[in-house]
Amino acid sequence: MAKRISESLITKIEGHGSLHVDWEGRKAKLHVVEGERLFEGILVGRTAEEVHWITPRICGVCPIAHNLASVKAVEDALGIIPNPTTVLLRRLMMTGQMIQSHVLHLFFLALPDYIGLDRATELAEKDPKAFGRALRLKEVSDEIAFCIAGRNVHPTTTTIGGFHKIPDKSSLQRLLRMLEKTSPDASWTARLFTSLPYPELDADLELLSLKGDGYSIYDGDTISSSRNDDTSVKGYKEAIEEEVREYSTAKFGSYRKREIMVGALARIAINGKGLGQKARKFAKSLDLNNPFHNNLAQAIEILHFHEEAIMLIEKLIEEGMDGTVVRPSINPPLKGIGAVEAPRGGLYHEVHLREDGKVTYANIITPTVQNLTSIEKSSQTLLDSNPAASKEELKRLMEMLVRAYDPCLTCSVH
Amino acid sequence: MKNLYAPIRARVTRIEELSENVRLFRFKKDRGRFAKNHGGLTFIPGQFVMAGVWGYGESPIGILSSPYEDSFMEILVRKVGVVTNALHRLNVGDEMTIRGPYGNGFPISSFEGKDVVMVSGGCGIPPIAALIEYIIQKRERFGRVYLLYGAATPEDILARKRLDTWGRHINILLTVDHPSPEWKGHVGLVSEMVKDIEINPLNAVATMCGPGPMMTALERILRPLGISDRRIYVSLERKMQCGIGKCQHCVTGDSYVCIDGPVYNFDEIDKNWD
Amino acid sequence: MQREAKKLKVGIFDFTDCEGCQVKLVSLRERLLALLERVEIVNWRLGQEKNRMDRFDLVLIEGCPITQDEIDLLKLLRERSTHLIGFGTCATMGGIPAIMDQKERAKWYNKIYGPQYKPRGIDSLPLTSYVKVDFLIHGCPVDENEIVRVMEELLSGKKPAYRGYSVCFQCKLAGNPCRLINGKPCLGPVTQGGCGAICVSGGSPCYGCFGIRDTAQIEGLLDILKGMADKEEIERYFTMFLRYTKEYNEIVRPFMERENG
Amino acid sequence: MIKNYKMEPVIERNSIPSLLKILSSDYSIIAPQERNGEVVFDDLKDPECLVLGYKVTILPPKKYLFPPEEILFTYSGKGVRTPSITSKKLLIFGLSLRDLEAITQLDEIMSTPHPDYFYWKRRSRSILVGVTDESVHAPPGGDLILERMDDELYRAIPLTQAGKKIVKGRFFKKQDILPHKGEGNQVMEELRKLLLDPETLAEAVKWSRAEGHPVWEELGKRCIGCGICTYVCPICHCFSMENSVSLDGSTCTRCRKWDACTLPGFARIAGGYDHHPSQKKRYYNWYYHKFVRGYKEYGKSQCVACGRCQTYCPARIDIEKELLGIVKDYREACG
Repeated sequence: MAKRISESLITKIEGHGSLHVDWEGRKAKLHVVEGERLFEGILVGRTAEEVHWITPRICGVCPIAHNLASVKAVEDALGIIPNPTTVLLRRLMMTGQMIQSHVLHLFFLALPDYIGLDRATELAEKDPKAFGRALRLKEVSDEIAFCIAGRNVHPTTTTIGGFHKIPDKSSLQRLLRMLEKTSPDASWTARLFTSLPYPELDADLELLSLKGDGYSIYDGDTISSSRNDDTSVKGYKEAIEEEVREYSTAKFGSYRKREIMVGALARIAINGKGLGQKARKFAKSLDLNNPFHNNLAQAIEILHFHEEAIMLIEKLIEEGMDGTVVRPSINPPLKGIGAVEAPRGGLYHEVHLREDGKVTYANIITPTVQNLTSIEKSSQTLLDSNPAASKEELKRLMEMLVRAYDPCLTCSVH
Repeated sequence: MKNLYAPIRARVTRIEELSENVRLFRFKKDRGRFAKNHGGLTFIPGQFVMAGVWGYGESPIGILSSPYEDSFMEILVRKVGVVTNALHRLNVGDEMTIRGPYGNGFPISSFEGKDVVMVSGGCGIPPIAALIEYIIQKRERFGRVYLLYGAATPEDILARKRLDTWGRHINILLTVDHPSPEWKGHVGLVSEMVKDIEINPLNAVATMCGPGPMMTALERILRPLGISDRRIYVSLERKMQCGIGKCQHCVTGDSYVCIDGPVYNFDEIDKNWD
Repeated sequence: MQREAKKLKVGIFDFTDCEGCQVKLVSLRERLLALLERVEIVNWRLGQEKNRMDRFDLVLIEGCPITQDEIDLLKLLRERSTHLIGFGTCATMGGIPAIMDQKERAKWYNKIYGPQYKPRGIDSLPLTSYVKVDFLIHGCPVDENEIVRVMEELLSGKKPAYRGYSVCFQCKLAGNPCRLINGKPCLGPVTQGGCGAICVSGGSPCYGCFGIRDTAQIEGLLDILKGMADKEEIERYFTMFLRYTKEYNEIVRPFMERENG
Repeated sequence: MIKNYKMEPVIERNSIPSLLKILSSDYSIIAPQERNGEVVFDDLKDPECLVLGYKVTILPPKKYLFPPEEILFTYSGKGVRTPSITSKKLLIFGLSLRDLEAITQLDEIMSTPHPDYFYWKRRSRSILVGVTDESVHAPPGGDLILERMDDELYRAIPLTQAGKKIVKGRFFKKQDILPHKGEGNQVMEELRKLLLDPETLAEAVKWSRAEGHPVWEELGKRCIGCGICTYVCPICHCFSMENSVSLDGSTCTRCRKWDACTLPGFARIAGGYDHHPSQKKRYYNWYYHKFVRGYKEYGKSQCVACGRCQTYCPARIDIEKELLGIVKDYREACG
């Protein structure tokens, strides 16, 4: 019992799951064993203002994404269009979120696989300089979150229609200096991950991402597929289906009944033209059919969002800030959808409210739910395309593959 | 101006395990001896030191050794909190920290020429022990001197070896609640030994130390002996942080136990609201 | 100074939760490396590949033991560890999942997963519902400085201490306008300090994630809250994190019942 | 003290920011400014942000002389190190008369029975400049007080050499002025009157407890023990020590931190016995210190009627109202 679960869990991923391989029949299944928290139930009966307080607790690795998806959903339901300062600050929060999450995943969870270490902290002994760079990037992204969101994990400053509190100019200037100092670290990360030996795998991926203007992660309004099959965010629920499987507490998602991959690789595939100048150079080396390259895509995104953060802060300082909180409109629709690109891909929150502001219905679709089907499929491809490899080697490769997707099982069982 | 909150280094030179929870620590200053006052004493019996361990804090603890001794001091440490636990982990040779001595101590010069009755129980012995050492040195200046000492079991009687020495100079009345088979002395409450005391109540002083219940012994021992509240001295225990009358933790009524105490006339504390 | 000659054997485990407290642990950065110098992490699923299940001097548990497997593992860890410490509000008080009790959970399994689904989760209760826990590091999420403080105390052989002061201490230092004075509910006065009043500083309410402090004057606070919020709202505040505390059951609930009738 | 029709130094209100700008080359300037709708003392980065004529700040300026947290020493195997306090000299600007009076009291408290090293290290490197709308009869303390004459003009009352030196600067000129009838600070005027007779206050507070006055039972219930009244009090000065061994085991630190006597555990000794086991006892102790023990020690109440504890108490306990009630009942019973 207890022994079983602790021994077979995949290490260095967020949440609890294990790969079950039927070696005879050569079939791979991903068992998610995370306990159900039933957030969609927790939210019902709570107030509109509590939604974005509760949902970040779905995931401590991408709390800002959940926070903003909720805020956007409630604002949509209340007919609120936030002011430009709010949007810039939220986009800045999202850049911090992306760097935080990617740095954690790349350096602490994924990198040891590629350089033959057990744990990231071994790197601290072997190459303290490199590790120092990772820590500095972690620090700067945490500082963005502290400064704009009020805390590095679970925001405190955001509210419906704007911010409880916006940062002052001097703290933005401080952030800017920190970002400028860490620019070389961001470029170094992209170079490092370009140089890693990724296993070959042609998984014939369909990639899916939100699309808007530029490299849109906060305000994309179209769900866009690499197979040219787009949907408006309004139709997210019809397009993305969730299926309950008896071996998993997480549902398995699909897009128009097809397995799709979401996340950094998909974003670059769909929105690559919007990448910052420095990041764009690295994007050429991506293999869009190899899920292992998701790690490289994440490293490229670190560089992109680092650049973007600087641009956003400069804009905020230049244009001045307006801390006004926008109030609900008269006769709002009371039903709203909020979609953002979380670090692991498209995240959808839907909320229905009563007149008095209480939640009557909530629906949440997380990126990892969408990826689970693809992870199983890619694992199967890996199994099928390596008939000669040993069990141990296959197991190692498959765990690495799961990790490359950066699954957040915690999110998936919300 | 000095940083009065920074302690000095001291070194543990001896540890005696007196019971499961109580240890005697002897320590010396890292450099030099303890300074003597003009009366030739390193402290006044009844005074305490803030004893501690770097990083763990300090506690007010009464000094047990003789006030004439300047090469070391001794304290009894009962294991109750973070600091005393840290002290109990020390070994001979380890460093500890000291501030003080602090507090008023007994008004020893006013004790001269009088009969002295000292009542103590359990761990309340340290200030009394120092007082006894002081009295013994100047034995001729005092009248009849009694120590009434009660403990739960014979094993709980602290400083037994010193009791033998003291017994040659003063009257010692021992009692235990739960005797061992070898115990030949008195069994029962301290108050039951009152009948063995002969003093002139109009020219006597008394001291009381020890756990709370000992205080109720006042009614049964010292009052029956006829000693007035004004001449009964009590040592109080309070939470202390600074030891020098600033932090406010040790206040009782209008006074600071760390500077105005720990020794009070009984009638003084009787009036305090807390 | 006292140093432990032997490195403490530490296990870090997570049950059902958001893992944000482990993220906080990683956010210690250089301080995490300093900590790792003093301890040997023998089991940390999120942080390393090679993990052992032998005896632990210290086990940190993040998350709420919702499934039977987690409850069993918790009991096993209790047997194998000298100090077992709850890490974050899910572990110490049930956390956000504890907003719903077992009965409500049953209803939502059906709505979310459908009638065919066989739930793994049993109930969202704090660790203390199943085993004796030596210390609770509260917080949703835990605070970096508090992690360091408790670790320093443990490493130096102290029994870690809870903060005696309320959230109000750091809230005043931060220069925040008092929510209660401005007619907005706040659990700061009855909540253990140490969080830096970070939520109130950001403009959010304090829902008490750092746990009820020692000898909190809860009835006094309820009297104040009564003047600014209806029963349902007060209930919502106390059930965000504190539903399974003794104080909620022994003081808040009876107070509400008295108010009703 | 103030003679009529005398040439006196004055400064125009508009010149004050420029004065502060000049002074900032010698001092770190602390002054009242607005933050989140509250007025707080903070580093004055931009003299234009200075707020004058404010009612009260959340935290009193004591935080600059007696910080909420402060390291008393660090110890490494090599020895004890007391942190040095050698930062730029501090100029606290815009203090109310009551805050000046409170610092005068703190000076006395921090000198008795021993001078407090840390307080005095900071205090001796600081200059206090009061600014007031009230007429200044007996200056309560500080180095310089600026008394508002009208919307444009402040009269300068230098009290020390340091104050005189500032007044010599180019922003001050000499001018005939009429005696000013200040508006007075309306905060806690009644309590202010009570404080003139600290002996009666002391007797009344003592009496109220001895006679079992119901006020303590009631306040013991209302007080939520958050500690705010003591943090915002310009004279309260309780503290605790926190001792720690660093994460890497190399250094030990003792830190002193503001404490509050209304918090549980304040009088609890190791082993668990609590000398103030109820909120009623703890809350009474707060009054007892301010109005009884304080009076016995220094001949005055440890209160300047600044109004902070009343303004910032979440339970809305009004110390002025409570004391007026106690004194009234005391006078009726004993008068």
